Amino acid sequence: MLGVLKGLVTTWKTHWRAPVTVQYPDERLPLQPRYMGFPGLMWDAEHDEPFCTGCQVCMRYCPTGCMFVEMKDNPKFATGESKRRKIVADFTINLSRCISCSICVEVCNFEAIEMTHHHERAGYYPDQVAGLPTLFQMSADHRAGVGQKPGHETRNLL
Amino acid sequence: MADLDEQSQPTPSEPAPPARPVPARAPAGPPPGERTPVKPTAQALADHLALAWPDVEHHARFNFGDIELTMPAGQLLAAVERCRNDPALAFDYLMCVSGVDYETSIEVVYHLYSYQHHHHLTLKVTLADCDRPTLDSVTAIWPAADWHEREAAEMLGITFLGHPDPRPLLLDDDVDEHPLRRSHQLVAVYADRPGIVEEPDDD
Amino acid sequence: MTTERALRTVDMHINVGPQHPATHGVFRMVLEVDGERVAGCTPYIGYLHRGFEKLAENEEWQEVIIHLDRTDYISQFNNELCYAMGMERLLGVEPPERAEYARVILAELNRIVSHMMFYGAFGADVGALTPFLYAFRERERLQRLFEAVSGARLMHFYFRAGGLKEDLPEGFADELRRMLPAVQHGIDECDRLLTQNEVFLSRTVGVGKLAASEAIAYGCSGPVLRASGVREDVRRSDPYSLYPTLDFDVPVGKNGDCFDRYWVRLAEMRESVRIVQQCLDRLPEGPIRTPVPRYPHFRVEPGEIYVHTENPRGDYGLYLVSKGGVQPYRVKLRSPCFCNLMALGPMLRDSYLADAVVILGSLDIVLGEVDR
Amino acid sequence: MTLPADIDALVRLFVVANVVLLVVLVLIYIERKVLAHIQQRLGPMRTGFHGILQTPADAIKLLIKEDLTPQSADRWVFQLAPFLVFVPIFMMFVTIPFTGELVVRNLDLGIFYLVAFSSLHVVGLLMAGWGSDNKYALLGGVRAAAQLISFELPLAFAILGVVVWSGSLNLKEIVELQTGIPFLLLQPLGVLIFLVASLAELSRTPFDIPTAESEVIGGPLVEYSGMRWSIFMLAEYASLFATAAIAAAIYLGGWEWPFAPRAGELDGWAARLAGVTWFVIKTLGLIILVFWLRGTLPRLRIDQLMGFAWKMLIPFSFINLIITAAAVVYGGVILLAGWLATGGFAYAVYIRSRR
Repeated sequence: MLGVLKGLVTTWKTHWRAPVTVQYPDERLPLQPRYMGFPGLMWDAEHDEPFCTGCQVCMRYCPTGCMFVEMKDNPKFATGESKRRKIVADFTINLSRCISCSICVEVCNFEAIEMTHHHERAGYYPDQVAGLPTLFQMSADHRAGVGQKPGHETRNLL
Repeated sequence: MADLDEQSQPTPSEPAPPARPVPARAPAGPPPGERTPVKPTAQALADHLALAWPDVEHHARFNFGDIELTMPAGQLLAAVERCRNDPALAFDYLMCVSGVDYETSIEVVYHLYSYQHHHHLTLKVTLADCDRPTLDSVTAIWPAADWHEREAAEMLGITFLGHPDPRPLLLDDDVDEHPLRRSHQLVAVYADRPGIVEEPDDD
Repeated sequence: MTTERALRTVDMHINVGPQHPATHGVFRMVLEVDGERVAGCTPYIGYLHRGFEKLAENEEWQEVIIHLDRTDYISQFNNELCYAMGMERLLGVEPPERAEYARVILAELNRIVSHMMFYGAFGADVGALTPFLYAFRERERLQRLFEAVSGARLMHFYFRAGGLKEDLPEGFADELRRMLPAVQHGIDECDRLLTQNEVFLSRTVGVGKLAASEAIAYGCSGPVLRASGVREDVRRSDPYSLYPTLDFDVPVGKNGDCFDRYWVRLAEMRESVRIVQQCLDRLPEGPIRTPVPRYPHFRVEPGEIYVHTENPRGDYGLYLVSKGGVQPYRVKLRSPCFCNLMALGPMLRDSYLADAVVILGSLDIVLGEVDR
Repeated sequence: MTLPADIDALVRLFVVANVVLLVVLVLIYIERKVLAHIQQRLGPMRTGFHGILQTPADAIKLLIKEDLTPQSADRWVFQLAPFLVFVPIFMMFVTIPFTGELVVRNLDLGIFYLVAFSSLHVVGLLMAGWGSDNKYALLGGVRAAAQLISFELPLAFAILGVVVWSGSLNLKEIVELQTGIPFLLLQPLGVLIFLVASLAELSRTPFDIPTAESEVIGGPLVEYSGMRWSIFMLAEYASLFATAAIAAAIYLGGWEWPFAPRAGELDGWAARLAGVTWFVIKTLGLIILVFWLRGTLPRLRIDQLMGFAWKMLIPFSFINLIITAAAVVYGGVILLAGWLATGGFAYAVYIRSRR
């Protein structure tokens, strides 16, 4: 009976402690600065265009094949506004497939993609695909919320 | 992924990736496994094997400090029985059975360990016949080989003679391919591009 | 004669899993029961088979780490450590000292997390509700620390050939120093709740006995083997990383029953706390990565290696074959649960149906690793 | 104002039936909250203030859910089973006294009646297990039959101790005998055996073997859904309430102890209110004890459980009965031996668990 009593005392004591759970959608536990959610594309404010040139290296390395990237000639290069000869034409990430592994961030040569804190993208469709505007917006939101510098040290380490 | 690389080569106009210093490679010489100093237990084991195994046809070498024996398939049962029962060897723990498809041949690798003498041994068997690789089962000596052999059988198509329960283990019963053969190609995952569904969301 | 025929009974086959609350994932076994007594057991695995070994052959050396996270998805740092060590030995590089310490700290914390998971699930298997929640409360502390370190709570992708992905976050050591007493206290509380409980004892003591000889024959490793009384730990018998310099004990059971397997894991958590404490005291400053070539140039010389580490579940081994390319030629995972699970049949002999659940729980399988 | 006897009984039954339904809803809420706080969780929080409407919402959900019957089930047996579980348990409330007056009918053979009805619902569980045509349900049903029948004996013998000491089977008289000392102090071994045996009768942790989640996934209930499932739940919590009320009456002095209204101090509604309050507090305390045990203990195995019933509880309940009988004949001091026997019981449990 002694062990049972010991257990009862333990549960009795914890009963008076504050609960450790939170009411999820109303209340959230803070994310750590390095948290890796889904990837987003960064915006080069200086040239008013994305950093991404559409080189497809992330697409090739993506282990789940959830990315699709297309490249086009940069119209701003012709006018001399930008040094990027090529620019991303289309960039889609199937967020239902993305496993937030950060390989795309680490292989990117242009530091154009980053892991944002967005992670609540559960949806009703099996193919929840984010296109360019969403990806830019995700990155912008992330930047506004956390203020990580573009040159975060995690990139290019694979 | 190598073949995919060629399909999706970046267009030539892509800016070259910034050059990064590539650290010097390790100096050329013997393969990395033989550069590691030999463990004392492995040296003792090698001495014993040289004395006691003249009748088993084998080729020995040191790999990462441990001894590794390569032998033809016919010698396997005699060798493993001796490994298990010779008191100086006493390999009671079969750590791993791996099959490797080298395209021209198939190799089955046994990693052994002795709780008594604390030494490791790697046994390798090369099967030349890639179409119908056949090997004796070691389950009678080490029950631990049971699932390992079933797995190798379905993944690489090796037939283990005398295995008590040769059903497929991980794959469905009706899979007739051997996925871990080098000739088995993975389907390119992004062959079909999904349509864009921009979800109406708040961000 | 007639009465004999009339009273003849037929053993009933019960399909347990893959969607049974006690099978810890998608394990399935068909139990042959005579009333409540188990007469036979046929395990079926493969419901979570993802072909990790084939995927690894099609990916770059370092990318494979993400798949290793997903094999034993409760002790990711330990898996990564094993693979990173394999790559380093093939490359002939050594990680810097700080990286070594960080790896050992994280791997040992991961051991605590993993054993906590065991504690909770085992509690649920013997029918107690609360241990699961206590265990997750304790896990959560460390999971948040892991999130701060690697950016992910589970799939870390943090250890690389030659070191770490990035340095430990600022204030990591202080935070962990503050946290360790709480972790210790949490372990003690879990201990108090269950270990001396008469109901728990009567459910576990003497149940599912596995003799040392049988455990060795079936290739069991880790706590399952040690509970049977074999003092065998890869950290001691084939030392790697910093373990030769660290002071810790290897807890060993006597009877090889479910209680011993539980007790060994509980004791290992305490040892892990000790190891982390020692590493924290010595954690040096300095670089965290020995330079190795970056991704398009990362090549490993031809060779092959079998590398194994002591994971929370046992002897986690990787057989890596390189042909000098950017991709591994063959990766074979020797998964400890896979081998421990082979001993399930002999352990279930002459047990009760309720024991079958407890025995399976005491093996602490992770189906991601069994099926790969 | 007095109603005719038949009408009066019907009105009382109606009131009791509704009170039981309401109490079940409250009990489920309390259980969820108690368990949650034991586990440092919040429990239901969203429906109403601190989730207070969660159980009514769940009840409505269950009522409007589809009532499924497996195709291969034994239809009549399957569909009738929940009612055969619920009705006997509900019948127990006929004679459970909330105060001396708040009772449907105070029977002279009240305890006999209660013990008789508390053992009937095993038929329903066995029918549910058989009728479902599911191996898990069958195992659960058979487990339930074995367990409930075995634990009837120690339960009845533990209550017999009280009956022998008080010399009555009438619950009201038993309660009124406890104005000074509750039987809790006179029958410690009886209380312990009663608690353990009634936990087993109720299939609550650590004896929730028939419905063990991790072994037989709900046992007899595995194929039930919607309405019929909720009747099982209703029966479970109603019997918990009934058992706690009986325990409060026969061991804790019901509405009398410790502040029995002296003659003339309180009368009429005030006395009744005080009585009901005492009764509810005691019952609730016992129920929370059951929930607390559920939050702490693992589950026994069926053979250990049967061994416990036949080798531990029944012999010790005989000892209790003998001690009580001796006390009736030779004087109340002998009841102190009950405390010694309780110590012996605890020690025997300790020894058994370490074998």
